[in-house]
Amino acid sequence: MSQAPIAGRLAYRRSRHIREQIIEWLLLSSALVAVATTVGIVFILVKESLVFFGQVSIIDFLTDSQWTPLFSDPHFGIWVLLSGTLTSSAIALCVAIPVGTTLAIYLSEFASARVRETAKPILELLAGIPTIVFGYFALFFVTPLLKIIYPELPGFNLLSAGLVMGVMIVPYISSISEDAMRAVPMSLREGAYAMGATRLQVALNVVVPAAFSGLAAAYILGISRAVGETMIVAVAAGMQPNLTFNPTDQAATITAYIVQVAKGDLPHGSVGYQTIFAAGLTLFLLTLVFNLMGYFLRKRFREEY
Amino acid sequence: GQQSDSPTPGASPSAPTNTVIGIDGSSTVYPITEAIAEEFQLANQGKVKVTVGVSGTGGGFKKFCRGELDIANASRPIQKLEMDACAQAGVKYFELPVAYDALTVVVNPQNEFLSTITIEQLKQIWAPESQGTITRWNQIDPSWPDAEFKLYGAGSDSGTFDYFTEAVVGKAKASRGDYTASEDDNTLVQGVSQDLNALGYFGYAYFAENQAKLKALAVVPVAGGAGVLPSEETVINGSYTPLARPMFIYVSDKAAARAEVRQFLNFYFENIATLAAEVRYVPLPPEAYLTIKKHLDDNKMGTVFGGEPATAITIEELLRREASL
Amino acid sequence: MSVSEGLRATITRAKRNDLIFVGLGIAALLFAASTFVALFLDMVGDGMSRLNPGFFTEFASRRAERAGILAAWVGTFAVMIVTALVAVPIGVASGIYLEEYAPKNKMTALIEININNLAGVPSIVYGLLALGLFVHTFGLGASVQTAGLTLALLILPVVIVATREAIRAVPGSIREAAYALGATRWQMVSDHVLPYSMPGILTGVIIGLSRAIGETAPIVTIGAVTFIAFLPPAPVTSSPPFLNFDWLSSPFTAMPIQIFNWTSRPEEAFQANASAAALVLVVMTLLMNAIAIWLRYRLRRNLNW
Amino acid sequence: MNDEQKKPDPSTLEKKAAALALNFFYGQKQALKNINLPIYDRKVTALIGPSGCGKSTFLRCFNRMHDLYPGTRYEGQIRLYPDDVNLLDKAVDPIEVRMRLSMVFQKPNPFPKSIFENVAYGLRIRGEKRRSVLMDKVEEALKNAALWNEVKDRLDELATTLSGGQQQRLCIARSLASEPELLLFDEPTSALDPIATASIEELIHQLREKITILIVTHNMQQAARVSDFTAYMYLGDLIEFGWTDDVFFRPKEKQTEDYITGRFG
Amino acid sequence: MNDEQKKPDPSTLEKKAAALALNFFYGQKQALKNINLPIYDRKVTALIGPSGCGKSTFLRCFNRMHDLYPGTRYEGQIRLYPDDVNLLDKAVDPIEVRMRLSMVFQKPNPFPKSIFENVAYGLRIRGEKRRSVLMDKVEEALKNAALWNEVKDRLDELATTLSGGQQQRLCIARSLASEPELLLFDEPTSALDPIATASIEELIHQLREKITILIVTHNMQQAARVSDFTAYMYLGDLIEFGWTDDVFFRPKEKQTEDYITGRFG
Ligand SMILES: Nc1ncnc2c1ncn2[C@@H]1O[C@H](COP(=O)(O)OP(=O)(O)OP(=O)(O)O)[C@@H](O)[C@H]1O
Ligand SMILES: Nc1ncnc2c1ncn2[C@@H]1O[C@H](COP(=O)(O)OP(=O)(O)OP(=O)(O)O)[C@@H](O)[C@H]1O
Ligand SMILES: [Mg+2]
Ligand SMILES: [Mg+2]
Repeated sequence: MSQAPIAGRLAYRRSRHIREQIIEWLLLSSALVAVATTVGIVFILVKESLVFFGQVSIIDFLTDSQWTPLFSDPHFGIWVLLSGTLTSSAIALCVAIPVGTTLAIYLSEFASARVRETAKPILELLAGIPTIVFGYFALFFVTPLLKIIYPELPGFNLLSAGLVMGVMIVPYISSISEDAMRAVPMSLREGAYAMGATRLQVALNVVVPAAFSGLAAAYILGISRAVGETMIVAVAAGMQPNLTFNPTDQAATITAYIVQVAKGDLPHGSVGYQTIFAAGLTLFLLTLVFNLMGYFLRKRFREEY
Repeated sequence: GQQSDSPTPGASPSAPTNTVIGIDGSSTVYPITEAIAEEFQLANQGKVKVTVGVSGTGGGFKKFCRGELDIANASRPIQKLEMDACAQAGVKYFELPVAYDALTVVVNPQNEFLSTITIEQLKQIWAPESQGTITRWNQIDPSWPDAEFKLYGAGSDSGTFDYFTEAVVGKAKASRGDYTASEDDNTLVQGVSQDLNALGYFGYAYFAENQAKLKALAVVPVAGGAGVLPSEETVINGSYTPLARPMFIYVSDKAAARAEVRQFLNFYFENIATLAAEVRYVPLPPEAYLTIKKHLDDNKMGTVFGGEPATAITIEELLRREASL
Repeated sequence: MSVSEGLRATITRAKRNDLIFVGLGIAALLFAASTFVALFLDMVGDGMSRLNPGFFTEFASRRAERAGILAAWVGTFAVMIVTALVAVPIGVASGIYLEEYAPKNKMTALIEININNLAGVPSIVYGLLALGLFVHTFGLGASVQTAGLTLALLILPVVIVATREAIRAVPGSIREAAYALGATRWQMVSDHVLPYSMPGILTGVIIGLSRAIGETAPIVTIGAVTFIAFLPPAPVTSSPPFLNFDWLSSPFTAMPIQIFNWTSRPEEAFQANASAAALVLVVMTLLMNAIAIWLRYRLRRNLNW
Repeated sequence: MNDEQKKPDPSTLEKKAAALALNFFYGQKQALKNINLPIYDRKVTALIGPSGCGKSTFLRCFNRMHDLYPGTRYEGQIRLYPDDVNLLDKAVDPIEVRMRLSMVFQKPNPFPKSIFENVAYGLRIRGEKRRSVLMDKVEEALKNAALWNEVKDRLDELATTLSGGQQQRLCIARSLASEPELLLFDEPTSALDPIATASIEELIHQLREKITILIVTHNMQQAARVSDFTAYMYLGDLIEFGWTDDVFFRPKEKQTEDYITGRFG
Repeated sequence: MNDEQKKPDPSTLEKKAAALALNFFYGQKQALKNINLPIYDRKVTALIGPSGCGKSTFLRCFNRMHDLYPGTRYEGQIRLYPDDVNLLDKAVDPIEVRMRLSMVFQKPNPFPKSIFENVAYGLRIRGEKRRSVLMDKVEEALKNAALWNEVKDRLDELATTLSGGQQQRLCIARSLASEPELLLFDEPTSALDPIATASIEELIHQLREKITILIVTHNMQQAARVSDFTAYMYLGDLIEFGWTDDVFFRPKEKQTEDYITGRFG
C-alpha cells in the first residue's frame, strides 16, 4: 500500500484525533472506578481480616461449631453464622424463585399488555421498599400470623425473616426473568404454536429454555440479595448464633452480626471487633462465588436465537 | 484558631455561630445526651449546634481517640485498648459519670411463681456451663415448674452484656450462648411479653415504658437478703446492687477548652437531674454532680477505673473513686 | 374437526394445564400485591396519626409527639444529590465505554465480571469499605459526602447496567447512519446514542436512587449521627462566591437511620413515629418509581425505530 | 412449469382447502380483501406479490396464527377438505387446526433444545412418550427433510449449532414429523444462501408427492421453479391465480405481467 | 438501458473511483476476492447478485464502514479520483472519507430527531452553526430529494412520524445535504412499498445528473431501470461488469445469464 503523504482533504485531523483519544481515556477511567471499588473492598476486608487471622487460626474459623467471639470463652466458628445465612436465604429462595418465575411466565406469556404494564411497576415498587420496613413487617406482622398456625414458633425465627425476604426478592427475580423471556423472539414461540402447542407448553418448552441465561442471572441476583440482606434478619431472625438449619429456630446471620457489632460497644481494634471484617470477607467471597457461577452460566448459555 | 485541632465536620473557624459539638457513642447513654442536646439548642436558639450519634461505646471511643469527637457517650469505663489509642493520639479526657441505669431482670407478667430472684440463681441460669444442661425452671428451684425457660438478653457486643455477665456470673463476657440476643431492646421486650417462660434483662427505661407487658423481679444481692426492685430510690441508696451501673460522658481536653463546650457542659450538669429522670434513668445525687463538675473545673483528667471493667459500683463507691482523682 | 379422540383428550388436558397455570400466575400476583397492601396498611394504621405538617418541619426530639423528620429528609435529600452527582456521570461513562468503546479483550471481560459481581455485593460490605476508606483513610467523617459516595458506589452497577441496556437498545442502523455522515465516535455517542438512551438511563438512575434511599446498613456502619437539630449549610450563599460546599462535610441523619432509631426507643409513642417515617420513605420511593415509569413512558414515545 | 404436458383443468382436481370471501383485519387496517383461492391437494401453490401485499397474512390465517395477537379479525371462511369445516370458525380449536396444518417460517427458528427434541416436539405434545416410536418418527422426518445423513451422529447436540440451511431443513423435519396435511411455507429460503436454497427447493419437489404445500416467496424465479399453481396478490387483493406457467407466461392481468417483468409501480 | 443510443466506450469516461485487486476479510472468512471495478463519474452503477455474494460488503468498503468492527481486513485499493488516493490507506482518515462518500441504507434509519435536524446533521458535525446557512442547505437537500413539498410545513416534527418512503427520501436528503461526491445505496428500496420504491427510483434518475451513484439491489428489474452500468457478483467474485443493457441482454458469462433469467443455483 502506498505510504505516500495523503492529500490534505483525506489526512487525519490531529486535533480531532486527540480530542477523541482524551474522551476515550476519560470514559475508560470511569469504567475503572468499578474495578477500584472491588479492589478497595478486597483491600479493606483482607487487611483487617489479616489482623484477625493473626490471632485466630483459620482452621478454627472454618471448623469450630460455636460462634461466641465476644464471650470470655471465645469461639470463632463462622459456620454458625453461615448456617443462619444459608437457611434464611434458602427459605427466601424457596418463596422467591417459584413465585418470581411463575409471575414472570404469567406476565410475559399469559397476561394482556394492560395487566403486564400495570403489574410490573407495582412489583418494582415492592423492590423499592426500604428493607428495614420489611424487617418490622416480618417481626410484628408475619411472625404473629405464623404463630396462629404454629404456636410453638419463637418470636424470632428464620422462617418469617426468610419468607419476608423472599417476598422482597420476588420483584427482582420476576422483573429480570420477565425481561429475559420477553427478549425471546416471537419467531421461536410461533414455531411452537404452529405445531399446536398450548401457551404453557410454549412457555415451558421454548421460552424458558431460550431465556435460561437470563433466568440464571435473575436467580443469582436473587441469591446475592438474600445472602446479603441485613436489616430483615437483624430485626426478625433473632441474634442468637446457632448452628442450625431449622427454619423455626432463631439464628444470627453474617450480615446481622456485622451491623450489630458495627454499632455496639466493643473497643475498635479488639479481636471481637475485627471479626466483622473476617465475617465480611466470608460474605464477600460467598457472593463472589455465586456471581462468578452466574457469569459463567450466562456465558455458557448465552442465547443465540 | 480554637478549632484547628478539632476537625469536627461542619466546623467553620470564621463563623463561631456555626460551631458544632460532636458527640457520639453508646446507644444506652444516647437518650440522656439527646435530651440535653435538644434542650440546650432550644435554650441557645441554635447558636451552638450539637450532634449526637450512636456508633456504640466502642465506635464512639474510636472516633474520640482519633480526635474526631468532642464528647464520647460511654456505657462503660474506657478500656485499656482505648486508653492506649487516646494516649497515642495525645487525646486527654475528662471522665464524667452522668447517671445510673438499673439493669432490670424481667419475666412475663403472667409468671406467677417468680417475683424475687437471687444473684446466685441468676448466675446458675446465665453461666456458660449451664448451656445445654440447665434449661428448666425446676433445675434452679424445685418449687418452680417443670418447664423450659427462654432467655432474652443484650447482644454480646454491648456494654450491657459485659456489665451483666461481670455482675452476675462474675466474669465479664462469660455467658451461655443459647439465648435470644438483641441490640434492640424493644425486640427483647416483645419477646418476653409474648413468652410465658421468658426471663430477660435490659435497661430500666425499657421496663418502665412497658410495665404493662412485663414484670420486674426483685433481685436479692446476697444470699438471705431481701429482694430489691429497681427504682430511683433503690439505686440512689445503693440497695439495688450489683445491677445498677453508671454511665459516662468523656470530654476531650481540647474540647473542654472551648467556650461553647463549657457552656454545654454547664447546661448538662444543671439539667441532668430532671432530664435523666424524664428518660427513665437514675440521676446522681446533687452533691455527686458537684464533685464531678469540680473535676472539670480543676482540670482533673483521666479515668478512675484503670482500663478495667468494674461492677457493683454504687454511687457511694463511685464518689469515693472520683475523689481519688 | 377430525382429530382422533386420544389426541383430543391430550389437547384438553394440555389446555386444562394452561388454565391451572393462569390460576397460579394470578395467585402469585395477588400474593405479591397483597403483601404490599398489608405492609402499606400496617404502616398507615400505625403512623397516619403522626402525619401532620409539623412532622416534616420539626427536628427529632425525645418527646415523640414533638419529634419530626426535618433533619432526616433534608439529610436524605442532600445525600441523594451527592449520590446522583457521583454515580450518574461515572456510571453512564462506564456504560458508554463498555458498550461503545471497549475492545473485546481480557480487561473488558474483567471489568464486566467485576461489575456483575459488584451488583451482588451485600450493601453492608459497602458499609465496611466506606468505614475503612472514606471515614478512616480519607478522613471524610460520617458526613453527607461519605454517605453520598458510599451509596454512589452501591448503585454504580445499577446505573452501569441500565445504561448499557439502554444503549444496546439503540439500533446499530442509527450508529451506522451517523458514522456514514462522517461523525466521530464521540459525536455519534453524544449526538445520538446518549440522547436516545436517556429514558432507559434515567429509569436506571431513579431505580438505583430509590434503592439507595432506603439503605440502612451501610449508613449505620459508617456511623451517621442520629440526633441533629440543624440542617446542613445552604449550598448557595448571599455573598460571593455564592456557592458553599460546607454542606458536603456536614453531619447528617437520614430517613432509615431515623426510623431505625425510633423503633429502638422504649416509649411506645415512638413506634408511631417510626411507622409514619417509614410511610414517608415508602411514599418517597413510590414517587421516584412513579416518576421513572412516567419518564420511561413519556420519552419512549418518541423513539420508535 | 415442470409439469407442462399433463396440465388438466383445475376444476377437475381435488381440493385440500379453499379460502372463501376471506377478509382479514389488523385492528382497523384491512390486510386481505375478499380472497377466494383454492388450494389443490398434493400440489404446490405459490403466493407472490410485492412486499406488504398480504402474503404472510394470508398464509397465517390457515393455522390461525393471528389468534395469538389481540386486535386481529377474520371474516369469511377457509374450508379444509375432506372434512369440509371452516377453519376460522370460533368453535374450531386453533390448537387442533395447528396440529393438522404445519408452518415453516422465514427465519429458521429451531427450539433451544437438541436436534432430536426439536423433531420430536410435535409428537411429544401429542402425548407420545415411547422412545422407540419417537426415534422412528424422528428418523423418518429427518430423512424426508434430507437432513438425516448430516445429523444422525449428533442428534443430542443443540439445534442452534447447525448451519442456517440445516436449521431450516430441521424446521421442515419438525413440521413433517407430525404428518401434517398441509405445509405452509413463509419465504423459507429468504434467509439462506444459494446452496441451502437449492437444497430446500429440491426438498419441496420431493415433498409434493405426499403433501399439499402453500408457499410464500418474494423470489419469482423460485415460484416459477417450485410451484404448480401461482397466486399473485397486490395490496391485499388476489389479482390472479392459475397454473404457474400460465401466470408467468400468459398472465391475464396487465398488473401481473408488469410485476413479473419488473415494470410494476 | 434508458440511454441506449449514446453508449460510448467506457474507457473514454472519467472515473470517480476504482477498486483495484480488492480483497476483504471478515476474520478468516474472505468475503471479496480480487475485485477490480471502475466507478464512472456521474453514472449509476448497480451491483447485483444472489444474497450473501458480498454486495453490501463491497459497498461498505468505500466509506470504510468496516473499520467500525474489529477483525475485518482490507487488501488492495480503492482509489478515489480526482485526488487519486487509496481510500483504504491507513494514513487516510476514515472520518474524512465518510464526509465525502455518503451512504443510504436498506432500512430507512432517520434519527429520532426533527426532520430539520436530521438533514442538518451532516453540516452540524462539519461545524456549521449559522441557522440561516443550515436552513438554506436543508431546503436545498430536501428539494433535491423530492421531499420538500411534503415536509416544508413540518420541519420540526419528528422524522420517525414520516412514512417509510418519506423516511428513505429523508435519509437521502440527509446524505445530499453535505454534498457528497459519491452516493452509496445499499438496497434502498427493499423495505419500501411499490409506490415509495418508484419515487426513490425517480429520484436516482434525477440525481445522476449531478452525482456519482453506486447502488446495491436484489431486484434485477430495478437494476435494469435505474443504472447505467451493472456489476454481477457471485460468492465474493466479480463475475461480469459492463453497460447495464449489455449485462442484461448480452451477458458474456453463462452464470450471469442464468442468474438473470432465474436459473441459477
Ligand atoms: N401486526 C400487524 N399489525 C398491523 N398491520 C400489519 C401487521 N402485520 C402486517 N401488517 C400490514 O399488513 C399488510 C400485509 O402484511 P404482510 O406481512 O402480510 O405482507 P407480505 O406480503 O408478507 O410482505 P413481505 O413480502 O414483506 O413479507 C402490510 O401492509 C403490513 O404493513
Ligand atoms: N459481520 C460479518 N462477519 C462475518 N461474515 C459476514 C459478516 N457480514 C457478512 N458476512 C458474510 O460475508 C458474505 C457477504 O455478505 P454481504 O452482506 O456482503 O452479502 P450481500 O451480497 O449484501 O447479501 P444480501 O443480498 O443478503 O444483503 C456472506 O457470506 C456473509 O455471510
Ligand atoms: Mg411476509
Ligand atoms: Mg446486503
